[in-house]
Amino acid sequence: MSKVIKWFSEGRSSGKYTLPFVILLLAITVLASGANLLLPPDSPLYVSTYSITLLGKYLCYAMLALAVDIIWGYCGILSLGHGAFFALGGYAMGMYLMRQIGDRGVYGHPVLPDFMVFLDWQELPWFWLGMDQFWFAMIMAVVVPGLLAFVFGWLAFRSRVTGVYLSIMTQALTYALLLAFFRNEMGFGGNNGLTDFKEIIGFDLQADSTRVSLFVITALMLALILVVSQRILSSRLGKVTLAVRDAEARTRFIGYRTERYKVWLFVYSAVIAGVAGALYVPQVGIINPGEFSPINSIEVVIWVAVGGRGTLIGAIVGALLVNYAKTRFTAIMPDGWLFALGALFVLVTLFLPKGLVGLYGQLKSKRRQPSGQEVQS
Amino acid sequence: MSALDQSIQGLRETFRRDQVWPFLAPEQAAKVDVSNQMILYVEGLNLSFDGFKALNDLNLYVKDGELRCLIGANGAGKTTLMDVITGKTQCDSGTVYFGQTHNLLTKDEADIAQLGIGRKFQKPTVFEEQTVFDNLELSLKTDKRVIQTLFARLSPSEIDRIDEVLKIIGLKDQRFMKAGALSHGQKQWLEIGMLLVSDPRLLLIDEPVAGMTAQETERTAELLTSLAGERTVIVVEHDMEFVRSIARTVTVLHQGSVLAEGTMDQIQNNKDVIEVYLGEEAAEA
Amino acid sequence: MKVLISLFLFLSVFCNTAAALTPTTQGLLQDLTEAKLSKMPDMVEQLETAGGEELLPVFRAWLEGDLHYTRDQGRLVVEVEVKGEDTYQDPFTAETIATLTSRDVRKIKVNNKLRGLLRGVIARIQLTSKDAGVREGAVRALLTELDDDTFATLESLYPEETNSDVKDMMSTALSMYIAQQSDNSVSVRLDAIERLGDSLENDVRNVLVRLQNDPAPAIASAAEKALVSINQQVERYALVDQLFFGLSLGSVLLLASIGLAITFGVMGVINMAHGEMIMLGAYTTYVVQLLMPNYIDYSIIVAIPAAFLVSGLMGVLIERLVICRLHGRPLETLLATFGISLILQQLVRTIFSPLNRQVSAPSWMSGSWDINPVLSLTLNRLYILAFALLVFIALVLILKKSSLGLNVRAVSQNRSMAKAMGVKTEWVDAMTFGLGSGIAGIAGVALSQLTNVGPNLGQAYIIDSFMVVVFGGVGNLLGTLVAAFTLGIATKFLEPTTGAVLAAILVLVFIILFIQKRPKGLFPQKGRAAE
Amino acid sequence: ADTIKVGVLHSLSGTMAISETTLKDTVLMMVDEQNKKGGLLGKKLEAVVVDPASNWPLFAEKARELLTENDVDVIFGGWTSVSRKSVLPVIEELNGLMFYPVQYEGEESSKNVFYTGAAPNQQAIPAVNYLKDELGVERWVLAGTDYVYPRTTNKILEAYLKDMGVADEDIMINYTPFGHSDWQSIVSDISKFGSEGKKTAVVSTINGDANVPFYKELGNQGISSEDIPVVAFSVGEEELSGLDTEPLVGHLAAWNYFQSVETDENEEFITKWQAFTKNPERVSNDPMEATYIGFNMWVNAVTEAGTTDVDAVEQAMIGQETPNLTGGIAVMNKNHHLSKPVLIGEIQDDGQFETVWETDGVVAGDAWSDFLPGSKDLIADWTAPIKCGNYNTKTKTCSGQNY
Amino acid sequence: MISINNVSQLYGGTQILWDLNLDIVPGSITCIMGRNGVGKTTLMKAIMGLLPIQKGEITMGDEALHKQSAERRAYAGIGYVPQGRDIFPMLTVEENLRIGLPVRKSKEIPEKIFELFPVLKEMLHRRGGDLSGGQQQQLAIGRALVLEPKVLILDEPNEGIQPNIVKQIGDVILKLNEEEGLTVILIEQKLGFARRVGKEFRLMEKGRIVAADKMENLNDELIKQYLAV
Ligand SMILES: Nc1ncnc2c1ncn2[C@@H]1O[C@H](COP(=O)(O)OP(=O)(O)OP(=O)(O)O)[C@@H](O)[C@H]1O
Ligand SMILES: Nc1ncnc2c1ncn2[C@@H]1O[C@H](COP(=O)(O)OP(=O)(O)OP(=O)(O)O)[C@@H](O)[C@H]1O
Ligand SMILES: NC(N)=O
Ligand SMILES: [Mg+2]
Ligand SMILES: [Mg+2]
Repeated sequence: MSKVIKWFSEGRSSGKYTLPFVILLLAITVLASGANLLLPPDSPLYVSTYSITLLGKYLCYAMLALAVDIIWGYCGILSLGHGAFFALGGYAMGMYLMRQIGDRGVYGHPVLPDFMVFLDWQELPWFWLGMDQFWFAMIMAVVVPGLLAFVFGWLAFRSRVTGVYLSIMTQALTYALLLAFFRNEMGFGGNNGLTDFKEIIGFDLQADSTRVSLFVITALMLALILVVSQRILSSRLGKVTLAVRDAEARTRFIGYRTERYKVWLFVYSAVIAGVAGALYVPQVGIINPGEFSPINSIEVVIWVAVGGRGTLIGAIVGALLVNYAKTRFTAIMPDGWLFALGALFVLVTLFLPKGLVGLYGQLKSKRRQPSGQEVQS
Repeated sequence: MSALDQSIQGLRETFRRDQVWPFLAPEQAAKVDVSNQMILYVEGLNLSFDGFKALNDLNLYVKDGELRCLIGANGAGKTTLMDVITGKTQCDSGTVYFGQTHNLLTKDEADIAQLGIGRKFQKPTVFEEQTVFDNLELSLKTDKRVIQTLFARLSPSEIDRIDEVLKIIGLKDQRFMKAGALSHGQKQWLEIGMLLVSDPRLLLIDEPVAGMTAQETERTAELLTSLAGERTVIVVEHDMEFVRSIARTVTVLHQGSVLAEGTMDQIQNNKDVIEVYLGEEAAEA
Repeated sequence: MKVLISLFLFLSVFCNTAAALTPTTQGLLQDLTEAKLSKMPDMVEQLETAGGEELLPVFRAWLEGDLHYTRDQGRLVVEVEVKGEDTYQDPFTAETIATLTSRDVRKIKVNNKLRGLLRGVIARIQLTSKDAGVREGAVRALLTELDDDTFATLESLYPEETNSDVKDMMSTALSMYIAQQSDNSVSVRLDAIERLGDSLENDVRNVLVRLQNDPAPAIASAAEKALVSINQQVERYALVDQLFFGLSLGSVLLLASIGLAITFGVMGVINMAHGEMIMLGAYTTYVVQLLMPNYIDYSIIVAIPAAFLVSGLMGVLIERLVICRLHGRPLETLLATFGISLILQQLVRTIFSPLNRQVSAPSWMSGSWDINPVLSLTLNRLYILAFALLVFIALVLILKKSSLGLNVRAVSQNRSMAKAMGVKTEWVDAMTFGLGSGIAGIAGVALSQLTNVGPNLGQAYIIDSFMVVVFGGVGNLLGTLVAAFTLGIATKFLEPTTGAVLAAILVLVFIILFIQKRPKGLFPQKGRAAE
Repeated sequence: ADTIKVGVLHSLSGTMAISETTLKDTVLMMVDEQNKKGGLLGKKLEAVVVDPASNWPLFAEKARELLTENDVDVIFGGWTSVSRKSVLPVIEELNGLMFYPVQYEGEESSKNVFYTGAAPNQQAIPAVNYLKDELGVERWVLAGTDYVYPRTTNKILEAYLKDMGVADEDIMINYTPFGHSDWQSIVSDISKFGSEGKKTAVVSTINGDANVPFYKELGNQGISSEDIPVVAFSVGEEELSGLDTEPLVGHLAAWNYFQSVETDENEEFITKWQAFTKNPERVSNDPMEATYIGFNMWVNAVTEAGTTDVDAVEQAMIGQETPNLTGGIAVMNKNHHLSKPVLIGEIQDDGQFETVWETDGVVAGDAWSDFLPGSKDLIADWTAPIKCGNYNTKTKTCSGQNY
Repeated sequence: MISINNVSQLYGGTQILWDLNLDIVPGSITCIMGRNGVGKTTLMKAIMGLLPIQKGEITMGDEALHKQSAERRAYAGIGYVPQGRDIFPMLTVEENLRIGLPVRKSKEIPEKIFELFPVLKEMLHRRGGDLSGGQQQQLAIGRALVLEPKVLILDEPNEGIQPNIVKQIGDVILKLNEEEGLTVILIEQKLGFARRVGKEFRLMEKGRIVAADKMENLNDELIKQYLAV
């Protein structure tokens, strides 16, 4: 234990913005939660449950973006299929929540979820067994994405699949899962997915207190993952990761088995995505195959790029900002918001090559000296 | 049927009790058996690319502690030979042994590097996005497994070692500069530095003085001479002056096989070598 | 009173124009204008017995849904489209009644049941047509409706028939009938079955299937034997069919991805707006059709260059405004082009509405090439297959024979060195991106013939396109070709056993596993530099 | 509030925008009309439009936004079943009111939702009866997109057909992915299946986007409506407007409304619609009528209840009667589903449907199918004393209510 | 021929060239020398237009080069052989050579190039990236010569070249200079070669030209001051 603490304390030097950021994040979480639970709804400072849930969702997305940034920004693995791990985590949670409904489904079946009853299934498929236990479901929420990432990564990285080939493979992976989960025979509720959840470990999902708790847990989880990730990436392993990103072959020649580094980082990232998915589902109330859609995964990559790739905080900021923009835009200009969002992406790419977080550094160096950039590559 | 047998056999292989799975096996720094004074055996190496023979029945033996110069015309196969030794390229036939026991052809790049074979590339390749210091830290001779790397900490002696090397390669002032911002010659030095900190048994050095000034060339020569003895060094270089200043044994490659081998004097007076490589003038000098 | 007057008027009109019609027929036709849909089948029969050949134009127009009657007089007229306008003609004299507009007439209803009946009637009338093709079609149409009367008619027509195809068809029909009559002697029936043995007609097969259960064992076994040989042939053709499906799916994939093979494969731009370039091409086809409503058959020919220009220019615009600022940042092109694709989608939604637009098929692309009763290749697919290959060849020629091909590769490999060698990199980039986009536009023209022309068109193809390019090996046009056809054929051969959904999944899994074996696609870039 | 807010929850972007934008416009038109008539309860109506972008979780989020941030009094929205399923918990939690205007698979009845589209027994079963009785169909192809609505509908139909003595080998079931665009082999399979001597028909539950390529392929392979008629449940005037219908004449659709039905109400509605959209060619379709009926019923119910309070309006809704656009009167039943007439139409070359058959009176929508073993015994009844969306008539229990 | 006035250049925040002045004598071979990292390559890239300069001007004859794009400069008659060769790796040797043809509006690769570097003819259909380092260097020079430039910039052309070819390259440079009056700018570290080939020398330190003279006058003192480590 003390070893672990020591290890963490050493990492503080790098990532100097992490701690302030975590403090800010937790402060906002506490304030928002308090404003929701303690203030009367007509108070001007009241934060509605809608906002809390929305924030909770954004934080899950931020966690997913973080996962993508870890492998893309730091290790150069562009995954266009991270939504798959997110969705798998989500399904694990969804299955648990589904089982919690028990005999309160519309058909009143003691064991089978509604969609199985009405498709005339006779018994619970084997992969649903144990999902009524919270701990088991949570283990599955990290093990399944992790295992898939391990198998996929083991195959791909060992065969030295890289670059766009890898990206397109991840896309194929999530696309195949999308199609598979659409199939009703798969036993995951087909296109409708899993929904109509009632409670989580005994707490009513519709209660404000439960929602606030979920939000707070998400924030804590995000903070924890951020700190751990920051520490990992500032260790020597982080340096190896960057080395792999920039010159993988060279890294091998100094004795690192780069494929193992990549596999484990990929698994770590997938597990984070799985956790994000598991936290996402009870807050939005539904999980369905749409989450596997390749376009969703591409969007995550875009959040990261908007925020600033290669900085963990950038990924979080990007996810929060783009999603906030989406929420605002869709409400303000339902017919034209895609113009605004599209333009945002184009403009960020053109004028903020290092993303929003990079803007800070850009302004700083601007002030110092006008730069002469190299024309070539 | 035989497919079934095979798979059963394969399964048995997989679960043999006297062996551990490769990913569980401890990666100890293996001992190099040099009881015969030889550290590198290259025999009958052949390699062709789309019909072009880059290596042609090549044989090469290098003694432990030797400083061997490898010269030869552009395209003779020197870099390719290093590629094969370091596991970058698979050869068509032949054997490469490191010491008596390590068959390098069955190993991959990381394995070979961990055995203690270090390499400097013809075109300097460093980790451009990281500082000079980090480049060196990554190259340290350490346990390179994932978990160990995660919890690795720089020991004072390692820091000293890095400082020492920084001094040798003249990049003390650039230690926290990104390697990508170094000039060509500085990158050459950094790469040499990365080799030095990794403390290898066998150094394969491809054209170290390309783009260096005369004085730097001299310094490099000194450095390499001092390394030999304890370590084995194979240097590829076209700068004859430099070769002459360090060489004890010189091997000349031509069209993928050894054309001549001997002392610098012997080589310089070898007709064939003069014809295909040195040219009249250089031989005179 | 009014009724009487109109009846009088009606009759007088009829007397003028169609004196040949008997009063019964005229009466029936008059009733037709007031009949309920449910009564109409009876009337068809009555009309057939009463009228016959002279009613053919009426039957035909009815079948096509073109038969109308005037609201005021109840006079029968046929709707004909002349230069995009509906005009009305007298069914018997074909003279145009200029005063009538669509407001003055009502349609005589027709439904599926009636269509079936009308087809039979027309076929029977057409048995004596002068056109051999028509006669053959008529006999074929009667195969399912053989009864004593038709048999007798066919039997009497058979000896006089001169055209061998028609004669064969008649013989098939007669044999079918004979074989089924259990009161015929077994040997006569066996002969008939023998004659049926090499026919691929569906109806023949159905008859034979039924005859397998015939009480006469000789008949049953003969039928079985005949069926076996027929089925063997059918299966062979089914394979050809499947191959064709695979090739044509492949050609669609090829068209969709070939533009991307340039913008992504050669230039290295991760072009998420590629699908929208296809979409623009499809919308261009639509607009061209709107602009030349009377020349639908030719509009598609015009649409090809038009779509190339529209998408190509859009590509040049995108390149000049956005991509050119992202050199050396390939991953960022993903972000920017994704933004552009959102904008373009919303743009067509705003301009053309979110609804699908209607693009009609030119008549020369409709229908199919019937090789035999079990093998027919749809013409539009054939054209698209040929078109895809043509586009491919043209592209290869452009890239191989013009300096553009060499320059673009040089630029993508080392931009600044290419500049130093005097290559006008900006121009090359713009042209290449324009070319890739233009080709995507052309693909849109082809796809408009197969699928929805709507704002989501591009999204439907973007993933497949990337998959094809990567599977084939980035930067290798031939790879794209092979990959497209491989995936097309694989899908189509899987589909019958697994269903479409599982086939799609299996193909994806196959690609994933294949890439493990060949991490750089089917045709990898070789050499030191590719590592 | 000085206005009554009407939430509009239809996708304006993404894959479903094709279908749903029309419904958004319909609601806007109805709101306009109502305001011209002086509003409701003396207040103006105000439409609040959001875009859930064909993203299902976003439907839930936007529903919450409408109910808690915008305080809307009613929501008109949804198209796909999954969007409705996603919204459902939110609507129930916040006790909102929603009108869902699309034909769907049934097996649901929520206190907070009124289903103005058709249930399977108002579309699928009558269509099959028509094919069997009028066209003498003996073999059946059940082709659908692979999701819940087609799966359920086909399950019901399969059970129904087997009850009627149709043999297993005379039923072919085929599912395709969303947006499937390569129909060559399936259409060719159907054509083979249909050429084996028995009259064959296709019952299509193929989803919107996949229909155009499907029908184009039918046309190209020359499968005419006399050979193998296709009856579709998701193809309306709007879908046909993206198609050249010449080769499709005679194929069928079953709906509760066709634009071509000639009644005064319909004519007026279409005129207004075309004026509203400033497009004289604009077509109308069944979900629009469902929206129209739902809206009018809501207006009446609010008027009757004198408030927009959800519980009051909900009770006032039951028993509401509103004229259909196709004639006759639609009635809101205790199970929150409508009684409506069922029409079967044939596609014409102008992209319209010609009604070839209709039920004598209206058919009451069934929340729970009589042909599924799990739901045979369930009924929905939102009046006292049952007040339950899934009341088991055997065990006399009500399960799974969230309130 | 080429004159450079007060040119400054920065990478990001760090200035590399400082108000640099340099005159290239027409028809001469000017050898630019200096330690690693003093900015020689940077200067050449600036002349070629591959790096933007912050201020100053570069002229050739009366053309203001600094206002033109790199490709215009190629048309104006500058040939560039970069340090590190920068061969187009996936193009064949032939294609590498063909790239420059449009500049001279010709269709065929001048035979002269194969006379100078016979190995290129042998390797004509192999990918440029597959060649050995030395072969690539020859290709790079050949490629620049296709442009038939008036000024040829050679950035350490002998790096990694076998001795007899180094000699040969020297001969080629001299020959082109003498027979065709080609102006050559040569960056070279090896004194021997520089002395043999160069006619003028310029010494660089920290982004400035610190000494300029005829090659004969390059003495040990200068060497010690500016080239020794
Ligand atoms: N991947 C490859 N594909 C094709 N040919 C190759 C490949 N790698 C090397 N070659 C060829 O093999 C030959 C030997 O190349 P190598 O780089 O080993 O020469 P070298 O002796 O190092 O020359 P130099 O002194 O110029 O560096 C060359 O002709 C080269 O073209
Ligand atoms: N891309 C870059 N970004 C930042 N700094 C750079 C970059 N390239 C070069 N430099 C810096 O500019 C300085 C000059 O580099 P340059 O390559 O011009 O040196 P050089 O004189 O050619 O040296 P060498 O003899 O080693 O080739 C070096 O100190 C280097 O660190
Ligand atoms: N409810 C439907 N059609 O999805
Ligand atoms: Mg070499
Ligand atoms: Mg340099």
